[in-house]
This record gives sequence, structure tokens and C-alpha cells, in this order.
Amino acid sequence: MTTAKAQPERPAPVRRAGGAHQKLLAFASLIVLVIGFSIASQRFFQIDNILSILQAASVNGVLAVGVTLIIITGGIDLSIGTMMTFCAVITGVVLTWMGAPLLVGVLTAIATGAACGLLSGTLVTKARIPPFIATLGLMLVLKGLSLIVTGTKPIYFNDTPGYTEISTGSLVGLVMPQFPLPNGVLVLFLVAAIVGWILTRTVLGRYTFALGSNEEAVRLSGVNTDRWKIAIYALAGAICGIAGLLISSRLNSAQPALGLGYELEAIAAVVIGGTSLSGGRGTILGTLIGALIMAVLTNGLRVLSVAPEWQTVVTGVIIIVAVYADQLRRRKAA
Amino acid sequence: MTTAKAQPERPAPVRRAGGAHQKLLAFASLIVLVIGFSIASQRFFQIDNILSILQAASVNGVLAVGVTLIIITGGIDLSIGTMMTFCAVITGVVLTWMGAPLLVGVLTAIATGAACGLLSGTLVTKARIPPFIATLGLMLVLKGLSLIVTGTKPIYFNDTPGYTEISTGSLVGLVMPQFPLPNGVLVLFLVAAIVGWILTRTVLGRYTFALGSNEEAVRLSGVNTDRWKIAIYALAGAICGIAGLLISSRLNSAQPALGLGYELEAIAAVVIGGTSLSGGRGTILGTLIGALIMAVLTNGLRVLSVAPEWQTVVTGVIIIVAVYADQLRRRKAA
Amino acid sequence: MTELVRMEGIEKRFPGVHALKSVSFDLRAGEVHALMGENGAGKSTLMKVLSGVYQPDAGRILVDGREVTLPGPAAAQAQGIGIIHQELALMRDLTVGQNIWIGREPRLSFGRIDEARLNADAQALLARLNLNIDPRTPVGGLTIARQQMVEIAKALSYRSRVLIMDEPTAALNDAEIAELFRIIAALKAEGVGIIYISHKMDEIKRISDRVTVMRDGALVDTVPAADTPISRIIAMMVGRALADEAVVIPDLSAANPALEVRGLWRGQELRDISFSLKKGEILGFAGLMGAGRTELARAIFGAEPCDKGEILVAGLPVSIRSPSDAVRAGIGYLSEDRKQFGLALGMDVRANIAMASLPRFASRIGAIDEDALGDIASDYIAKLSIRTPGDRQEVRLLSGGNQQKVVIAKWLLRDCDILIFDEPTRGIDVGAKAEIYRLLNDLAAKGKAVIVISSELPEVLRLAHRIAVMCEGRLTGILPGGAAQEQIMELATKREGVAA
Amino acid sequence: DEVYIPLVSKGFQHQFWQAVKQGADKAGAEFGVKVSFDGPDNETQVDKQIDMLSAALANNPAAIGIAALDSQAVIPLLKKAQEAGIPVVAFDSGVDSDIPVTTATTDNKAAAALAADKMGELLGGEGKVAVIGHSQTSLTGIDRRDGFVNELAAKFPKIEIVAVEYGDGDHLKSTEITKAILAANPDIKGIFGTNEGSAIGVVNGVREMGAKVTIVGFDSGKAQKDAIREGLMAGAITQNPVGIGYETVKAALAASKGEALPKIIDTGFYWYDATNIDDPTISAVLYD
Ligand SMILES: Nc1ncnc2c1ncn2[C@@H]1O[C@H](COP(=O)(O)OP(=O)(O)OP(=O)(O)O)[C@@H](O)[C@H]1O
Ligand SMILES: Nc1ncnc2c1ncn2[C@@H]1O[C@H](COP(=O)(O)OP(=O)(O)OP(=O)(O)O)[C@@H](O)[C@H]1O
Ligand SMILES: [Mg+2]
Ligand SMILES: [Mg+2]
Repeated sequence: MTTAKAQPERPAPVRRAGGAHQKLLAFASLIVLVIGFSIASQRFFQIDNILSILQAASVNGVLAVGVTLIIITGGIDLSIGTMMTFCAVITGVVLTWMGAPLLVGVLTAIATGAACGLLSGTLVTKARIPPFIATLGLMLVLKGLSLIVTGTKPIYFNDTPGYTEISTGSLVGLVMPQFPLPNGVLVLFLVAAIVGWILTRTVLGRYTFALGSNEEAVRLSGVNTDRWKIAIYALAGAICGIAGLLISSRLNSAQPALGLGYELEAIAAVVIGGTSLSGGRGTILGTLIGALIMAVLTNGLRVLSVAPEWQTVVTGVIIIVAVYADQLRRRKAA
Repeated sequence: MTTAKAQPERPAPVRRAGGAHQKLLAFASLIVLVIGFSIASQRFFQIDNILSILQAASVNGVLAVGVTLIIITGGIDLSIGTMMTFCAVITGVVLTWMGAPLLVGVLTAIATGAACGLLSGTLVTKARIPPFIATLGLMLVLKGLSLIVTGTKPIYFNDTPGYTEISTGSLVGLVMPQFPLPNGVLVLFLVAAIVGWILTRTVLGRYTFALGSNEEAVRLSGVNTDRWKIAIYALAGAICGIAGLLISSRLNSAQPALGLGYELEAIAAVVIGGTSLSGGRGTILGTLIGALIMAVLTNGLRVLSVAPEWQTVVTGVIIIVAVYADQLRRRKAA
Repeated sequence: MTELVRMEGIEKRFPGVHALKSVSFDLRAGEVHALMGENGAGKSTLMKVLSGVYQPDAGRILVDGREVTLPGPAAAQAQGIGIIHQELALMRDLTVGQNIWIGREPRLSFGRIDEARLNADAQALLARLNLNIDPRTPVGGLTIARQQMVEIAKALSYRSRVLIMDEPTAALNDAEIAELFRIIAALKAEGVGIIYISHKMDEIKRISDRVTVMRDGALVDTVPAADTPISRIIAMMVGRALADEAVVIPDLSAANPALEVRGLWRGQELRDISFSLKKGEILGFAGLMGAGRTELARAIFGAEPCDKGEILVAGLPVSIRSPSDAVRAGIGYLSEDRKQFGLALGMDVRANIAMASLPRFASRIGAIDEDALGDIASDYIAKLSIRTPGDRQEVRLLSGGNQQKVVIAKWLLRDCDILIFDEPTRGIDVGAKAEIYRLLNDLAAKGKAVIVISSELPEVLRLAHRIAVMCEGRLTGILPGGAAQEQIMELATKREGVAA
Repeated sequence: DEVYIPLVSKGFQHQFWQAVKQGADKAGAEFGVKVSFDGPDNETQVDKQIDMLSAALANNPAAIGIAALDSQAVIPLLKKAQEAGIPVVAFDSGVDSDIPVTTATTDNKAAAALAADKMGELLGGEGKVAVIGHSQTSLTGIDRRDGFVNELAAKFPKIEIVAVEYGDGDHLKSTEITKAILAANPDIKGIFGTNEGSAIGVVNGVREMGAKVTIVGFDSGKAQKDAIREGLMAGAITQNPVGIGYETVKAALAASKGEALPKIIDTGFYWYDATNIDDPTISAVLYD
């Protein structure tokens, strides 16, 4: 806060948004990591490798953006990983088994995710099941259903021309051949931009923060909290559907066993990005940075050919250090 | 609860502790499950199988009891699974590689866990890293270290006679040969009883709840909240050490690659048992019931030879339904 | 005057508590109807029924003569009923403007919020209350008084025909109360009916037209305010008359100093504060909102760091870097914000009373002597007449005033040599207030040193042996007890660089 | 500059993959090339493996070894490698493409069929049998399950498969599964565990239940070897993981020099039991 003398007319710089240099500082850990790896290996900072990193961040990034919404409401979603897979599987059924056109497949993925989100949102609000349990249950159900639907075998998209382009093609590359940014990364940035816009500019976004801040107060203000919460879960589910498209397009197949463990990685990206698990605060930019930090870290250690067991150790240490540094920065800023 | 006519002088029966029939009702889901499976298959309700279920609940149960403490403070511990493994590995080093006597090994396991808990507690309090990140980092670090220390090979306890007895022997069986309750289960009950006592009867326990309820209010009451919180993490770590003993004794080896995923299962048991992830409330009895529900569910579905993919689906559904039923009961009681 | 609302035979039971016993109540257009009663009498519960938060077990509610059901807050709003809750219901992570307009955001296309209009509208509302708060400030950073003002602004924004104010002034000082009353007068003129709950007796006389008194969940009577003396209302509330005592200033010339503060600085909030406090003395702190009294108390208590300065306890310098240091040095601090800083709401009365003194009830291995604890808790429940079904009731289920008593009990039990009480009687009824004043005097008589920070000048005048006055982070003067109000106000507004 | 050959495997924590790594390291030391070995945590993480592959390619290696988790998903990256002139050697299981210059593998189906033959003989051609798989979806998991089940069905019609469960190769989980199966089918005669963790789980479960069951395992490791010596386990199939690792690096090096290679390098599999466990040929392909 400012001093008591502060004139009321000019607001104190709002804490949440932060100034431009504040925003830059949020990137500090990421930048330090990139510079560090670039010094350690000339192979690291090559266009190709940077594109791989972005590509690697895309699926986790999209999942993390979706779950950011839920975490800001003070909830948690453990089902996002298997939900992503389930959406991919249903898309595979529609495209490969039923031979529907590409666009229908894309819409199916998103609709499937939204429907799953609707379900978990309803369980959380109407049946008052804690989000952890509701989404844990859904995680298991969707995991099983994916295996059942596919008969435990991957569904390949070989008969849908252009399917792999969703993730691995490059619209940017058509314009700038020297920088063939994969479409998957484009999708990530697009999803992040839209969700960021929703969060900061729309009523839905406002209620997302409000619910996480004090749900009872929102309810007492006459807002139909259940309906909005369900909407948020459904939106997050739709985003999982997009992640399902990305991963299956990248693998040119819906892998039914995939997905478990992805929720933890996505939640980690969100929390590394500064969003609080107790709800009420968080930014999409932070989540993006969190996802990028994780992708840079994994890729960088691999490019350095660090032994896998040491990769794990170093990743753990760096995650802690990065968040600690960020913590210090925030404390200083406050 | 009683009727509203109760005179203010004599307090209404306290809700937290609950009457005897309240406590019984907490078992309702578990009992329904057991009865259901017993009807579905005569193989289910056999002494041998019941003992298997209890045995299967023991490692997860001990972990869950430990993490209950942390969850009540409003924290979370993702490192418990790999911490358990790490403790087992260090015990293996001390017993098998260094040839120490059994008791030293037992103490080593507990001390290693306590030290790890001390570390994560310090990160959470002194460095103010959110518990999710601090323990995620520790999870990765310990996972890597276990592989590094062992050279990714299991350490066997063949040279420590009696090591497998810790978990699979039966002291009860010596007295009651027809009911050879494995020691591992005994350890679970013992740990649960002690931690339950600590939670409800001691200063540490009272502060555990208070920290989860309103940490700032506790701090402003002149309590050294950091110190108590570190103590709680250390205690939870020590309990992980006991879980490490149980699992390695059962497998007669410290398996360095094991452990990931056990944290989720333990946390699930805690939440199924009615402990709130936002802290401030929870019971060890609930956690025990949660762990048993999970063990009964997995065993029962297997005994019924349900196809594995359907097992997952049914487990998910039943977890949701069980918690929903419990929710209804509580709402009615309130 | 036309009748806006009528409640008939309202019943409400909670586990262990019969909160409302066939209560009837009515409100007319353009009147201020005061609702009075001891802590836990059922005032807030009745109003929660009227605002759709609670469903009555029996009884009818009529709005404009038509029977209505109010299944939720939205339904009550639709009937034109607005409420300022006693327990603030704000979203700490949202800004002031966002809080005010929650649920009614001005929208643009695509569900976008017109943030500029939202802030402008909020600014206008705040200006109406003469309040200098930027609508873009996050609410979590505001003092409790300012949060209360935001809550009032929010309630006004609904333009309700029926406005319920549940202890709106508990956290406010005179200047802000004056602003509120100005608004109330304007609303009255517009024909709005206002239900007003307060424990500040003087306010009742100032603004209300009728007074309804409740006791133990039942209606006592509804009387016109103009021709009912305060003493009669108090008698209706507590069932007996209360004597009005004046401060007695003891001779402390021989007493040893208990606490000395020398040259305390913290940014712009605390500037060069020095004072001393003797054993057996009650030092009152007066000042306008934001004068820095709370800041000073928190700094002394180690809840917040200070830049420089020295603190001496019983003549010896002490280093206080955290509240636990302070408590060890014998300093206790009762915060002005019980919900955020004072109570573990989800825990029972017993645990909260014991929160600062637990080790005293523990064996060497840390086992708590529950019997001893229960006895002590019951003692305090009786001594402070805390209305609760027992010491095992969760504190969040108590009425606001009774919650405050629990915090007081916590510090009384801790038995510190130096006690800093920040707004100790917030939300406490007249009877209990007198009881607490007596307790504070007893403490002082036993040689404890007490600081009382209060925004209620009469309270400071009634209690303090000396009165310290702050303005904008500076200590502008220390007056003898019983000083004239004008003198205090002069020091409280003595800005730096402005000749007094 | 040192010749660099990265191997992207299906895992690295399990004994099997450690043995492959051991062989690769041995070849690396022998031929003086730098070898790295990486793999995801479990065999479902197809996309993680692709990220690993692209990190490996970023280092511009002389050649690359890949044990693909999905036979198609890696193809785009392998094409990229081909364009960059980096030869690819597949190991453990093949890829649906002719890009790999060779594949160093064993036939998991045939190996599991041999386990079935042994099980059938040991049971005298009749009785109830269960399978504890290590994965319902990975190629090795499917091949070993199907190889075993199909062979039993074809050769021993009187043997009934009563349960097929999956323990993710987790020792403890496999133990619990075994116990549940034993509880449900007290008359079970034989159990097959499809990898080390599964097999050890079966041994543990049978031991804890005190049952008398013919156990056939897969892979090796100290615990399995001990169980065979003790007579708890009838025997097990072992592949030659060390050989796979060695041959992969050797072939990759040869490919980087443009030498011609056979399409398949079969490293074989063996049945071992108490009778031949100490034979030099067998003990050479076993690991602890
Ligand atoms: N949700 C609840 N559960 C149980 N008891 C409750 C609940 N809400 C209120 N009570 C009890 O009902 C009684 C009336 O409470 P209420 O809040 O209406 O009092 P009040 O008159 O507003 O008191 P105060 O002046 O302290 O605000 C109190 O004894 C309180 O403890
Ligand atoms: N105009 C203002 N805008 C925002 N914050 C303010 C303003 N004026 C004062 N404050 C804040 O109020 C705090 C000082 O108020 P403090 O609570 O210590 O005063 P007080 O004398 O106890 O008054 P109160 O009656 O509000 O409790 C400081 O944190 C200061 O930053
Ligand atoms: Mg009230
Ligand atoms: Mg104050």
C-alpha cells in the first residue's frame, strides 16, 4: 500500500497487474535458464531446438491454461490428463472409425471435453463432492473408458489427411520459412490469449477470481455460483479437448493408455507460474512461463546428455530455486 | 446433533468427535462395500482374503496417516511416495551394504524420513515456497537420488534375517494361529493410534488443526508457527520412513524405481476419509477408512475378475458415490 | 407510512440453539427501525432470514403485504431487500470496484466487463460516502474500517427499498459514522426503509424512529425511539439497569515503567514514536482512521518489522522480531480484525481460548489436560457471558459479539504483563462492555499495563488514565485521562506542517 | 569430435533397460564412442519419448538408436533424421517404416510362447492359469501376453486362462493382484508374470498366501534367480538385453560409416530354470 498521504485521485500502482518491468521480471527465471543452457551447449540455442522446446510445451501448456481456471476458483482437476486422452479417443472414433470430416473431429474433441467438464462441475457444485475426489473419480472413469472404447489399441489417423498438420504443420513457416513455428505452438498461444482475455476482461473471468476469493460472499451477492462454476469447469474441459487434438495430431494416433501423470505436470506449471492453489489469484502469463520453464528444463538437460536420474534431481532442485527466486521478487515488489 | 431445545448449560454433543453411532456411520460406505462384495462372491469374505486386504492397505494406510497431518495444516506433500522409497534405499545401504544390525536399520529409515520432512518443512516455512512446489521438487530429487544411490538396482535384504518379518511375520498369529494378522497391519494400526492420539490430545495436534484453520491467527497468538509446522512435516516424514520399512520388508528389497504415484493414492485415501484439502479438519479414523475402502475396492473387483479396464471405471464411480453418501450423511448430521 | 416488510412468527433453530422464537417484526417506508439486543439475541439471524440467507423453520414474510418466499439472496434482492452483513463478505483478491459491483457488472459485447464504467460508478458511490479509496485497490489490503465502508458502498449500490445494516459502524470512527448517517438521512427521505443494528446506544437515539428489542431469541417489544429513554432500552435488553461509571485515575507516580517505546520508525506509517507506559496504567490511543494506531501496535508486537527504534520491557531493551518474541517478553495483542487475525473459526471455543496458552495445559510429552482446559474455558464463558451451547461449539457458529468475547478471553487467559487491546469492544453489547471495562480496570489494579486503542472516544474517555493521540503516523500528544473531546480532536487532526 | 550415439529407450529405471544400457555402454567403451541412454518413466508416455528423440537429434549425432513406444508416432522425426543423414537403428521393437537400417530385437511373442510351452509341460497339460502382465498397452506387454495365451490355447486346450491382470510392473501392485487372484481361484495351478516386476510380484503373492503354484517368469534379476534356485519359481524366459544394447550401438556405428547391415539382428531368448541357470551361456545373458 502507499502511504497515508497518497492522494486518492491517482491510484497506487495496482498490485495484481504489475508494471511492464514487473512483467519482465516474471520471465527472469526462464531467461536465466535459457542463458545458462545456451552457455553450457551451443546445440541448445538453435532454431530447431527452440522450436522443439515450444512444441514440447504445447500440450502441457494448453492443459495448464485450462486447469489454471479451475485452480483460480480454488478447485483442482486431476482428470485433465485422462480427459485429454478420452477426447483424442472419441475424436479417433469419429474420424477414423466413422470417417467424419476433419472439422467434425475437431468439434467433437472440444465438445467431449466440455461435456466431461460439465460433469465434473456438476459433481462439484450440485453433489458437493470435493473437486479432488470428483475429478479423481472422473480421471479413473475416463482412463478406463478410453481403454474400453479402443479395445486398448491406439486409433491411427492415417485416413484423415491433414490431421497431423493441426499440431506439426506450420502456418507460420509458409510466411517465414526460416522460422517454421509448429501450429501446435500457435494453438497454445491462441488458447492462452483467449483464456487470458476471458480471465481479465469478462464476467466469467471475474467470477473465476471471485469464487476462489470468497465463494460464500459471491453467493450472498445473489450470484448463481453453481452455474458459473459449472461453466468454468466446462470451459476447462473444452480446453482439455484442444490438448487432446494437439497430442493425437502430434502422435498421429489416439493412445488410450496415455494421460496419467499429465495432470500433475500441468498443475506444476500453473503453480510454478505463481498461481495459488488456494484460489483467488493467478495469471495465464504465469502459467505459460511455468510450462516453458518445465519444457526448457527437460530439453536442456537432455541436450546436455545428463543421465536421466540426474535429470530428475536437477529438475527438482531448479523448480524449487526458480519458485524461491520468484517468491523473493514478489516479496520485494509488495 | 441434538434438538434445539438443549439447555445452553450442558453443551450439545460435540460435532467433531461425534457420538458412537456417528462414528459407526462413518464406516457405512466401507461396510456396504464389504457386504456387497461378500454377496457377489463367496471367495471375498474369507479370512485369508481379508488379511490380504488389510495387508494391501498397510503401506498406503501408513503413508496416508502421515500425509493427513500435513493436509490438516492446509499443506500437501507430493514427496511421500519417493520419500518412502528413499528411506527404504538408505535402510538397504545401512543394513545390506554396511551390515548394520536390524534395529539400526529401522531407526535409519525413520530418521531419514524425519530429515526429509525437516527439509520440506523448512522450505515451506523459512523459504516460503508453496508446499506443492517444495514437495514436488523434493519428490523429484528423492526419486533421482534413490536411483543414483542404488545404481538403479534393487538392494536385497537377504543378509538381514528377520527383515521380512517386519511386514509379513505375524505376532498375532503366535497367539491366535487361526488369525495370523500380518505385522504390517499391526504397524498400521499402531501408527494410526499414535498419530490419532497426537492429533486429538497433544499440543502438536492442536496446532496442526489451528495452522490449517487460520495460520496468521496462530502466529498472532504468539506461537512460533514455523517451528511447529516444521515439526509436523518432520513427523510426517518419519511416518514415511515407517512406510519405507513396510514396503521394503514386504518386497525383501528396496526397489529404487518404485514410489511415484503412491502419493496420489495416499492423498486420495485421506480425502475419501473426509479430511478437507483446505486444511483445519480431518481425522485419522477417516483416513484409515479411506485407505480400507480403496483396498477393499481393488481387491474385491479383482476377486470378481472384473476386466482391468472396467475395474478402473468402477473404482472411479464408487469413490465418487462413497464420498457423495458420506457428504449426505454429514449434511444430515449438521 | 406504508409498510414495506412484515415478518410474523419467525422460528429458527440451530443444533443446540433456539435462535428465533416466534419473532414478529415490521418495517415502514422511510423509517429507521433499530434492532437491539444482547450478543447472541438473534438479531443477525432474523436479518439473515429476511435476506434469504437462512430459511425459517416457521413463520411468514410479507413484502408490500404479499407473502413471499426467499429461497436465496438473489430472491431477496429481487424483492428490493439489501443487507450489509455483520461479518464482512468481501472478496479479498478483487478490487474495491469489482467487489461493489459483483454480480451486476456493467457489460459490453461478448460478456466483456466495462471496467472503466465499473470504476467510475464505484468512484461515484465512494465519493457519496466521502471516501478516498481508489476503486482499483485490492480489498485485501484495506484496513477493516475501510472494508466496512466498501461494504456499505456495495449495499447502497443495490438501490434497495429495504436496507438492512447489521452493525455497520462497529469498525468505524466518528467522522465515518457521520458520513453514514448523512447517507441514511438521504435514503430515508427517498422512502427507503432501514433496519439498523448497533450496540452503540447513542446512535439509536440519533437516527432511529422505532426500536425493537430482542432477548434470547424472542421479541421483547417495539417502542418509538423518541419517547423511550436509553436506560429503558438497556433494561429491556439486559433485564436490568446499568450504572454509568466514570474513570478513576490512580496515582501511578511510584509505579515502574512496564513498556517504553523509543524512536520507532516504519516507512511513512510510523514516524518517530516514543512513549512509555507504567505498570497499572491504562493508556488510551485515539486518532482518526488510518492514524497508524494499529500499525504501531503490530510493530510493537513484532507482527510487522520496523525500520528502527527501541522497545524496553520493564526497563530492559528487548528484541522483538516476531509475535512469539513479544509474547515471551510479556506483551499480548488483541487484533482489531478478529476474523482474519484473531480466531481459528473452524475450531471450537475451548481451543481458541487456549490458543495463546496451550503449553501451560500440557504435560511434558505434550499431552493436553483437557479437563483443566475445559474448566478454564467454562470459567471465561461464564465470566464474559459468552453465549454458546458449550465450549466445544465451533467459533464460526457464534454471533459476532460472542466471537469477540472469545478473543478477549484468549488474551485474558494468557495473562501478559502488557496488553494491547485494539478495538476490544467491537460488536459487544452494552452489558458485556461494562463487564469488560471492569475487567480491564481489575487488570490495571493488579499491576498490568494496558493499551486500549479505540475509535469510540467515549470508550477512551471512560477507560484511559492517559490518552495518546496519533495523526498520520506521528504521536501528536499525550493528554491526561478525562481530557476534553475538543483537545483530542485537535491533536488527532494536527497534520505535519499545519500550525495547530 | 567424438562420435556420439544417443539411445532413446522405452524406459530406464527397470532392470531390463538397465541391462540394455549396460550393453550399450560396453559397446561404447569398446569402440570409443560416446553413448547416452534416456527413456521416459513409463511405457505409456509416447509423446515424452518424441521430445527425447528431438532433443537427441538436436545434438547432431552420428547415428541414433530408438526403441519406439509406438510403431508409427516416431516416424516424422525419423524422417527428419533421415533428411539430416543420421542413420537410425531400432532396438527392442521395430517401427512401421523402412527408415531404420536395422532392428536389434527378440521376438517377444515367440519368447512368451516358449514360456507357455514350459508352463503346459509343467502342468501336465491341464489346470487353471493366470497371467500378470506388466502393461495392457505397451507392445512388449501385448506381445508377451498374446504369445503366451495363444500358444496355450493352441497347444494345451485343457488349460484354462482364468485371469489376465496388469500390475504396471510394480512389485507391490503385482503382489496384491496375485493374492486377489489366488483368493478368487484357490485351485489355480500356474501363473505367468510377464516381466521382472510382475514375476517377483507373483512370487511374493504366492509366498504370502502359502499357495502351491507353478510360476513362470520373464527377464532376470537377483530376486527371480533366487526364486528359481529356491524352487519357488519353475523357470523364466530371458532375452538378451545386454546383447540388444551392445548390438544396437555396434550397428549404429557401422551404419554411420555407411556399412551394410542385415534388416534384423535377432539377439535371441532362452528358457532358464534350476537345471541350467549356472550354465555359462545362460548366466551370460542373465543380470542381477
Ligand atoms: N449457523 C449457526 N449454527 C449454530 N448456531 C448459530 C448459527 N448462527 C447463529 N447461531 C446462534 O444463534 C444465536 C443468535 O445469533 P445471532 O448471530 O443472530 O446473534 P446477534 O443477535 O446478531 O448477536 P451479536 O450482537 O453478537 O451479533 C447465537 O447464540 C448464535 O450462536
Ligand atoms: N488513504 C488511504 N488509502 C489506503 N490505505 C490507507 C489510507 N490511509 C491509511 N491507510 C492505511 O491504513 C493503515 C494505517 O491505519 P491503522 O489501521 O494503523 O490506523 P488506525 O489508527 O488503527 O485506524 P483504524 O481506525 O483504521 O484502525 C496503513 O496501513 C495505511 O497504509
Ligand atoms: Mg449479529
Ligand atoms: Mg486500527
